[in-house]
Parts: sequence; structure tokens; C-alpha cells
Amino acid sequence: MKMISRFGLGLLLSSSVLTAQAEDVKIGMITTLSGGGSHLGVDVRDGFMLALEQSGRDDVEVLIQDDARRPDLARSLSNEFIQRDDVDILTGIIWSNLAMAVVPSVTRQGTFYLSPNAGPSDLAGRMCHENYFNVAYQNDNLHGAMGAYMREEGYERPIIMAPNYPAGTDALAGFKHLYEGEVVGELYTQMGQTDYAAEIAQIRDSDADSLFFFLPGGMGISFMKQWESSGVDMPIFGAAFSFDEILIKAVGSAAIGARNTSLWAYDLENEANASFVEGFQAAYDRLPTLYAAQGYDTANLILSALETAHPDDKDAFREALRAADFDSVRGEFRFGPNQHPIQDIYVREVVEGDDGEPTNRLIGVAIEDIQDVYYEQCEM
Amino acid sequence: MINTTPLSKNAAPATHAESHFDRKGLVQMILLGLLLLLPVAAYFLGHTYYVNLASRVTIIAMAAVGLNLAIGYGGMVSFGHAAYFGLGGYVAGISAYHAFDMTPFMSWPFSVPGSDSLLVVWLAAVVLCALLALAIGAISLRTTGVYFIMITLAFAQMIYYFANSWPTYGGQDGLPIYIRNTLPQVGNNLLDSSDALTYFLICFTGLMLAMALTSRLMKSRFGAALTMARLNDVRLATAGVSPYPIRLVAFVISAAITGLAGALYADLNGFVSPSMLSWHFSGELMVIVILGGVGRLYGPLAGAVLFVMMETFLGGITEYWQLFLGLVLLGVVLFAKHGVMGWLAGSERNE
Amino acid sequence: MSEIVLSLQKLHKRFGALQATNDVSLNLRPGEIHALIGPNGAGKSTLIGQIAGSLRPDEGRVYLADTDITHMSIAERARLGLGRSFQVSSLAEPLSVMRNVMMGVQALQSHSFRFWKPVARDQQLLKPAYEALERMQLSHRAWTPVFELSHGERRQVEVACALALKPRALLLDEPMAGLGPEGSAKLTELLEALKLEVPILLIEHDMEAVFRLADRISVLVAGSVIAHGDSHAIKQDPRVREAYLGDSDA
Amino acid sequence: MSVTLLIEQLLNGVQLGTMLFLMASGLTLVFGVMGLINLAHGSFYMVGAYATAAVTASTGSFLIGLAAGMTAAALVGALVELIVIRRLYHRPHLDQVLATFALILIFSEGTRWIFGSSPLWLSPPSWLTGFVTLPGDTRYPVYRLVLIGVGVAIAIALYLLISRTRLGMRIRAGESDREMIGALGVNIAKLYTVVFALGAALAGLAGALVGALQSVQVGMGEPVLILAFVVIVIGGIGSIKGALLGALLVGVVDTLGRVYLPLFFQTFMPPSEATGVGSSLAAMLIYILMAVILAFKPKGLFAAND
Repeated sequence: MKMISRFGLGLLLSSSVLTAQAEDVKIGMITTLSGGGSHLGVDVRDGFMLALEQSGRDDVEVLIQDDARRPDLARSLSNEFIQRDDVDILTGIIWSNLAMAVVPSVTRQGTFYLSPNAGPSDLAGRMCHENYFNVAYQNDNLHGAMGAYMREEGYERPIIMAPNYPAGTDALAGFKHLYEGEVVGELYTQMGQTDYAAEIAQIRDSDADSLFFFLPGGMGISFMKQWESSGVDMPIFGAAFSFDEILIKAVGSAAIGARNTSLWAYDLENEANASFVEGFQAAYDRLPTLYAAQGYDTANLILSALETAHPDDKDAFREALRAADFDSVRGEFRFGPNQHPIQDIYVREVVEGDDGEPTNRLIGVAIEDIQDVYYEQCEM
Repeated sequence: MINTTPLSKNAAPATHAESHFDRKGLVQMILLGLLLLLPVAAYFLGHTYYVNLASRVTIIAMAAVGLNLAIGYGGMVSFGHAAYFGLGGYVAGISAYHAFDMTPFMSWPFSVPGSDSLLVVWLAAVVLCALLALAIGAISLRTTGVYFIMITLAFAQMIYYFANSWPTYGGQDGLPIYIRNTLPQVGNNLLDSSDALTYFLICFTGLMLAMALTSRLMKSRFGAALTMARLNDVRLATAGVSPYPIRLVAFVISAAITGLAGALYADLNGFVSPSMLSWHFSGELMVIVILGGVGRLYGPLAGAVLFVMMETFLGGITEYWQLFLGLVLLGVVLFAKHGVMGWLAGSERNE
Repeated sequence: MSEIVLSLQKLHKRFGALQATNDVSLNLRPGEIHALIGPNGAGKSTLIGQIAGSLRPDEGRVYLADTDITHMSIAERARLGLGRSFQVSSLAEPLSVMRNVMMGVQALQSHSFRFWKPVARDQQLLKPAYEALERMQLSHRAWTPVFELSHGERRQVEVACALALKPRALLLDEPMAGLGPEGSAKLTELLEALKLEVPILLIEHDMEAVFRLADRISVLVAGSVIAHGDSHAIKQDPRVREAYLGDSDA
Repeated sequence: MSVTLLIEQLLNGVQLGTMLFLMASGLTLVFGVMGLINLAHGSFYMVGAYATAAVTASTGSFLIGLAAGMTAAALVGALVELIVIRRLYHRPHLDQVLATFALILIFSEGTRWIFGSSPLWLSPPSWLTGFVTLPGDTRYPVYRLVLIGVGVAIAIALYLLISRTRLGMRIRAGESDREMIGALGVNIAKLYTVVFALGAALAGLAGALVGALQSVQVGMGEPVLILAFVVIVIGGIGSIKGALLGALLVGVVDTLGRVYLPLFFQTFMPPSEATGVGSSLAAMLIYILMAVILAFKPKGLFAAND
């Protein structure tokens, strides 16, 4: 039947790691490789595969499928992986809405799911599950951290903006939770909106002293380009989702000076990160994004757990995952009681790089050991 | 067309149509037989995935049966049937959401609780889609041709954007159905809707009913009037039948069938999202109708089988499978006007 | 004065600067063929539109027997008993003759929202349709698809369709157009037989047919009726000769 | 809610309207002359933007890029007309919809194959960045003013083209009577190709101009295409005048609705709910506008032929 793109990237990876054996571990990866936002999925995949390659293990088989960012497709792919291919672990989903569509049914069927990017609040709280691990962040983390950072930096009248959809309203709520002061305005844009003239006029018309926004993907590119030519002089802040290395290249000079929170930076100094960034650049000839870092960490977490137990022994494997005994590229990493990370969040600034192109530079720590607020609702 | 009248001394009609009967009948029997037997076999071999794939084919075929009634039989080129498919889906999703949360759907002017009963969901989906189609059809059918195409598209977009930006039921993120809606228990758990094969058989029954309804409808007086409205609406009016109400009723029935398919689809996937309402889906439904053969009873089924197969198998070979879908579709439109069923089973007369 | 079946009273219709129908009054009486003639551009099509219901007059009224049908739709007029044929054949080509004729029967019997019983076995529909076809001597072609028919046969089917409505009046728009002498003669014969039962308002270009068939003739020029009368009177009328035949000194 | 804000939003609405006009005029022209409904018009928008981005990146000149974008869109348009579209003129609308839907799939996936999934970089040239200060101390981006200017210039040029030139005469003849122009000895096949390429070039221009403002990515033409449909349905299919009016109407109503509806709901609702309700309603506003107009004028404001 269906041809499975084992290691979708066959060309870039040596095929030695692919040899399948009877006691192999099978991992299914459902991620976004086509359409808008596909560079996120590509980086998660590439980071994940890099970690596997560096480990040199040849008993781990990875099946990769493109969800085209469609929740219904992701859902049926997950069933395919579980019901037909009998995978031990699923991973790869980029978007919260896809995760909400897929994860509850996956974990209920007894398969492990490790999230390399999305962290919707329900999965951290009332719908948490012992087979669900988040290796990236809870969605509020980066926004809340920016709220804390901006309060500390002394901004008193921020105006905040996000698309009118659940992750957007959550982002603003997360920001406000840790900013703790009054914001002068909240703007909600349409999902997929491309023209921000109206919002920019409203921002100019307000007496805000700073702007925080969450506009993932192409929306962020459009906004920042229009922002630059509008003549509004106001510092801008956001989460890393609008400032990954690929997006800021598309934005160009308009991104320079923007500060963003991230759980990782390529110039973060630790041994694991050095080997990751170097290896990634060697293999793919580009700078990794935080998505690649999260994919890399996810794979390393799995590999660390496989040292202790095979996923067939569910309890032992789960314990091994909980221990999180691996060298994370983001420095310290541990799980809270709801199996979501407790970690430091950093601040980066977009600067002009040596090649004249914009790039992120680490400038400090926004907040240490941040933990989501939903773990109390989690009954596990 | 069978001539069973006392007028049989006059020319036996449709003999040429009957000469195709064997081939057409055979193709149809094979199609139905495979659709029914393969999933059953897969189920007993333990391949649940293929059972669900067959359910998907069946449901999409049913949605296309609805659209075919509008496009193929009624000549109303609706570019907005995703609206009904999506609404049907949201009925299932919203109902399950409230049943799961045990909150009422609405409390004013009277309290409407959520429900996890499939029968309630289906009924609500059919009724609501019919009402929506009544409103949209009443305005859209005042226009014809390109205007009709664009207006149905625009109305569907309106609903799409509404679903996208209305936060209560997930907006853009969609709404998961964590536990599939259920059928009332008859005896010892024979109708466990969460069982893949049972659910497939439910969908299959639904498809058969939709096709039987279409077939019967098109042979009736209503069908005769609808056919005439499509071929020549001036003739219909001159004969004393106003085309507008005939078209409107056909449009409403068409939407109701598609909406029921949407409800089934939501429960199959355990998920509804605005993508069910998107214009891409409207386009895909049209593609399915055309691929199979416009205005043919088995056309939507053949089209759905072909489409889902391409999606599944081409999608596994290349990321860019839609490029090939586009090429295939272009080829079919330009060179194979009668679709797969026309190619397999010969051309079909209007009678 | 005998009872009037179809009556046009002081119809006016204007398109921008063009007065397409100017104070037209006409009556159709039982048992007669009333012909309406006029040169191209005289406003015949506009007038037919107002009678059949595809156009609304700016002023004036249209009565079918005692019913004011001025603001009724095409379909309502048809159900009340106004049958019509078209200048350009307007049958559903892929369908059989029978299916075309049956539609009128269906409309007459009740509404069309009957979803269950197959029409192919419905004697209530088949019989009257068959009778209408026999009237036009076409029953042997009942199950032939329209596109296989000759031009003349299509004209006959059109009339049969109108007859299926059991009409009180027939409005025939150039039924002879495009027919050869043979077809024309046959249709003339059929219409002569028909008129005693259903009066006919005949719009026709074929002058010979008109003079042979019509009991009365009205001449329409530039939107106005300039002459009324039997064929003899019309032939003699100098205004008609000038306007219609375009020869002033003959 | 100040007056300057209102003026600025009106300008934004007009700017959106002029770009919609560039899309809608081609769409409506193709329908008026050839009777063809073309869903793939959004693909020309995308082609124009990609070609402009690619050429601007390699030559460093936005103007050369823009010219290349228009040329590329026109060439692709002509090619598509020659290979596919001309087989569709005598086909039912259903076939036209499907064939051009197939073209969308082919163009979108083909572009992704060639350029990848990531958005391309394209910005206005430096001499068009910055802003001007309008009376009432409203600051407005130069580039957006230029877009309005380009839109107006194209509208005038189209008017002159259609009313004053030989090509325009043929276009008008084609709109009023498709059979007749053949009899007049006009080479219809050539005329159709030219008109189609012209429409494609305008779409490509719009894509390039807007792409510099927003982002150049696969699928960028589709939302605009649907808005352009709304525009020509409101304006009356086949009517350039209707397209202009419809475009401005849609542009202004959409922009003002997005800003003022949430504010309006805030007067009697808590802010977070008001923005939800307001922006949900704003998203539907132009479709409601369209439904209302069609309820009274089923053929749009300026129904041409058909």
C-alpha cells in the first residue's frame, strides 16, 4: 500500500541508520511539510533526524508524514500510524489545533506522544495524560516571559495584539498574567490577515509606549514590513514565533531592534548546543531555528529513555522519559508534574549579522524556571 | 426510461439505453461490492485503518451525492457546498462538546442541552442545513450562471470566516470530539458506533439511502420538473411550472444530504474545523462530482473512490501530489467529459 | 359582441427613448385565428413578451377571460390556460417528445412537489400527453428524443406542449418560420382544425399563411396598431401597404 | 476616535480598493469579453509577486523587478490562454470553474516546487519607504500613497484604452456581441489572448505591489481572488466601472468595519467579548454587503451584458 517516506530526507541522511530489525523502535512523525508554515515542520524534522544520526543507533525507524497543517488529515495520519504501522511513539505536530485534534485519541490508544512544538493549555491542564510529554513549552511560556521582561524593563503602557483565535487570545492572556500591569489596548486581527494598515493607525493613535504582538508565520512578516514604513517609533516585542531565523530574513531590515523571548538561542553557550548548531549547519547548510532545537531535544529525550527501556514496557519507558536524563541544547531541562517543561526563557534581539542579514542575538534571561499555570488542573 | 404504458405499440423507447445496462450494471455492482467487501475483509484481517479509509470514501461520496443533485441534476453550479458539509460537522461537534461538558447549548428562550445521540445529531444537521440552504438558495437562485457560482462561493466564505473568528467553538483551531456520538442501544451492543466496522456500515447505509433517494426523486414529477429546469427553464415556465421553487427545493435537499455527510465525517474524524467549510473543500467536492461523471447516480461514488485513492497514494509518494491532481483534473475536464463512470460504463441518457 | 378570451388593453412599454409598445389594444374571440403582423422592429417581440409574461407593461392591462394577468408570472399564466409556442424552438432537446409534452399535463394536475411516484408509469400523465400528441398527429414519435426530430415536427411538438395545458388561448410566435411548403401546409391544416376549440393569436411573417388562416388581422408598426380587419380589408389598406410593404405608389 | 484616524482609515480603505480593482478589472474584462470565469486569476497575482521578488533580488532594482513581474504574469497568462483557456470558451461554466481550479493547484504546487515553501523577501525600494505628513498631522506611508496613485493611473489608462483605442473598440464590440466581431474581420483568437494577457499583467502588477507590502508566498492570491469575486459581483460582472466602484466600496467597508465594529461593540460590552463579536462580524461584513446588494440588484450595481 502506501509508500512511506522513511526519513523524508533520504538524500541528506546516511541510510545506515534506517535498517529495520524486529525489535526496532518505531516512531511516527506527523508534521507540516507543505503549505504555509512548513518551515517549522521541516526544521523539527531536520533537528530530530540530526539527533538520531549523531546517536549512531540503527534500531530506530522513523516514519514521516506531511499533515499539510490540516487537523483532519493529521488525525487520520495518526490513526494510520497506530492502527496500521503499529508505531511505539508519535511526535512532530507543530500547531496547537492539530495537537488538540490528535493527541487525546493517540494517548488514549496507549501510544506515547511527545510534543516538539505545540503546548495547548488543555493538554497541560484538565486533559493531561500520562502518555503525553511536552518537550517544547506550554503555549503561555514565551508570552508570559515577555510580559515579565517588559515590566522589569519599565514599559508602562504596552499595547498588545494577536489574531482572533484561541492561541491568539491565550497569548495575550499569558502576557497579561505575568505583566501584571494595565495595557492601553488589545487588538485582535483576523487569522491570516495580510494588511495591517488599520491596526497600525490604531497603534499610532494610542499613547502606548511599546508594542507586544503575537503574529505567527506570514502574518508577522506582513506586519513588520508595514510597521517599518509607517513611521511609528515604538519598541516592539514578541515571542520567538515571529522572529525565527527564516522569518526575519524574509522581513529584512524591518525586524532589526525587535526583542523576542525564546527558550533557546543558537548562541547559547553549552556543549550540547555547540554540537547541535555545528552539526546542523554542516548537514543542512543553514542556521537552525528554535523548532530545530526542539526537534533535536525531543529525539535526544527519546534516545535517553531508550537506554533504559523499550516502549513496549510502557511503565518503565514512561519513567525513563520523566527523568529527562539528556543534555538539552537549552541548558537545564526538567519536567513538571504535568510532564511539561520547567525551564529558563531567554531574550534575544534582532541585529544585523556579519553578512548584512538580520539575525538573533542572545541578550539575557527573561525569566528563570518558568512553569505553566495549568498543572494544578492536571489529575494524573 | 421504461415504457410500460398502453402506448407500447408506438416505438419501444430506450432500447439503446438498455444495451448499456449490462456493462453499466456490472460496473456499478463491482463498485458497490468492492466498497462493501474490502472494508469487511480488512476488518477481520485486523486492518482498522482501511476500514476507516473506506468510511471516509463513503462519507465523501455521500457529500458528493448531495452536490450532484444540485449540479448534475439541477444544473445549479454551487461553489459553496462546503458550507453545509461544515455546518453538519459543527452540529455533531457542538452537540458532543456540550454533552461532554454537560453544559446546555443554549439556555434562552428555552434550554437546549447538548446530545451525544447520533440520531439527534443527524436530525439536527439535516434540519439546520436545510434551513441554511433555504436562506442562501432563496437569494442565490435569483441569479444565474456565473453570478450563482460566485454568490454561493461568497456565502460559504462568509460562514467560513464566521466559524474562523467565533471563539466559543474553537474558531480557527477547530473543535475535537473526544468521544464519538452514539446510537441507542438495541439488544446486546450490536450498534457500537465507536467500532470501526459498525461505523462504516452506518455510513454505507447512509450513502445507499442518499443514492436511492436521488434515484427515486429524479424519476418522480419533481425530478421531471427539475430536469426540465436544468435543460430549459423557459420551457418549464411555459408549461406552467415555476422553475424557482423547484430549484430551491432541490437545492435544499442537496444541502441536507451534504450536511448529513458532514455530521458523519465529524464523528469519523473526531474533529471539526473551519477547513471543512473552506472553498478548497467546495472545489474538491466539485472535482469529485466531475471526476466520477456529472449527473450520474454512481458518479459521486466513483469520483470519491478515485479522489481518496489519489490523495492517499499520490500523497504518500510525493509532497506535491496536488500538482498531479491538478493535471489529472485538467485532463478530465478537457478530454473526458463524462468522467470515470462515463468511461467505464458508457454514456448515459437523460431518460 | 361575443365573449372575449384574451384581451390587451392600452398597453404601453418603453425602453429608454424607444416607445416599443404604444397604446396597443387587441381582443381574441372564441373560434378565431387573430393574426398580428408587422415589419421587423415593429415591436412584435415586446408585445408577445407582455402577453406571455416575460415583460411587464408600463401601462395597460392584459386579461385572460375575466382574470387580470398583467402581473402574473409566465408559469401562472400558463396554468390559467395561456399556451404559447416560440419563434425559435425551445424544447428540451435531449428528452423525448413525450417528456416535453408531459410537463404541461403535470403542471395542470397539481403542484410538482411530488417526490415518490415515477412519472414513467404514471397513466395520469401519460394519457393526456398522448392525446395532445395525437391531436398534432405526432403520437408515432412519442418516445423519440427531440433532437432527432425534423424542424416541422418540432413546431408540432411545441403546439402539442401548449395543448397539454388545455389552454383557453394559444399564442403562436411565427410557427411557420423555416418550414418548407409541405410542412407549412400541414401545420396550416392542423391549426385550422384547432381554432374552433382554442382561439389562436398568431404572430406570423408568412403573409400567405396569414391571409389564408386568419379571421382577423392587426397590423403593428412602430409599436402601434395601425390597422384592424379581415384579410381583404388589410390587403386594401393603403397605410398597411405603405408601412408594411414599403411601396407607396402601388 | 479622532478625525485623523478616520481619514487615515479611509485612505487605507481606498488603497485596498485600488489594489482590488487591479485584480477585479482583469477578471471582469475576461468575463465580459470571453464569457469565461477564471479562478486561476489569483495565480497570476502570485506569479507577478514571485517574479518581481526573484528579479529584484538578482538585479537589486525594484522597478526592473516590477516590469519583470508584469511581463512574467502576462506571458504566463498568454501561455495559459493558448494551452488551456481557449478550449474552454464554449464550455459550460462548470467546466471553466474546474479547469481553472486545476490550474490553481498546478500553479501553487509548481511554485512551491520551484521556490520552496518559505516566503520570499520583497520590500519597497528605499526611495519609497518612509511617510508623508498629511494635513491634520496624519502620517501616511509614501508607498501606500503610491499604490493609490498607481491604481488611479491604471483606472484612467484602462478607461482611455477602452474608449479611445482600436483594441478598446474591439473589446467593446466583443462585450456587446461575441459573434459579430468575427464578422468584422477581427482576429478573435488574437484578441482573446491579448485581453487575457492584459488581465494577467494587471493581476501580476497588483501581486508585485502588494507583495512588497505584505509577503510573497504560495497561496497569496486566493484570499484576494475571493475578494475580487465579491467586487465584480457587487459591481456587475463585465463592467469595468462596476469593478472600480465595487473595489472601492469593498475596500472602504472592509477596512472601516475592522476598525470600528469592535469599537462599536465596546460601547456596551466588555472589551474582550466586544473584540470577539466585533471582529467576527467584521469578517463577514462585505459578504453581508454583497447579499444585501444582490437582494435588490441581482445583477450587481452596473450590470453589463449577460
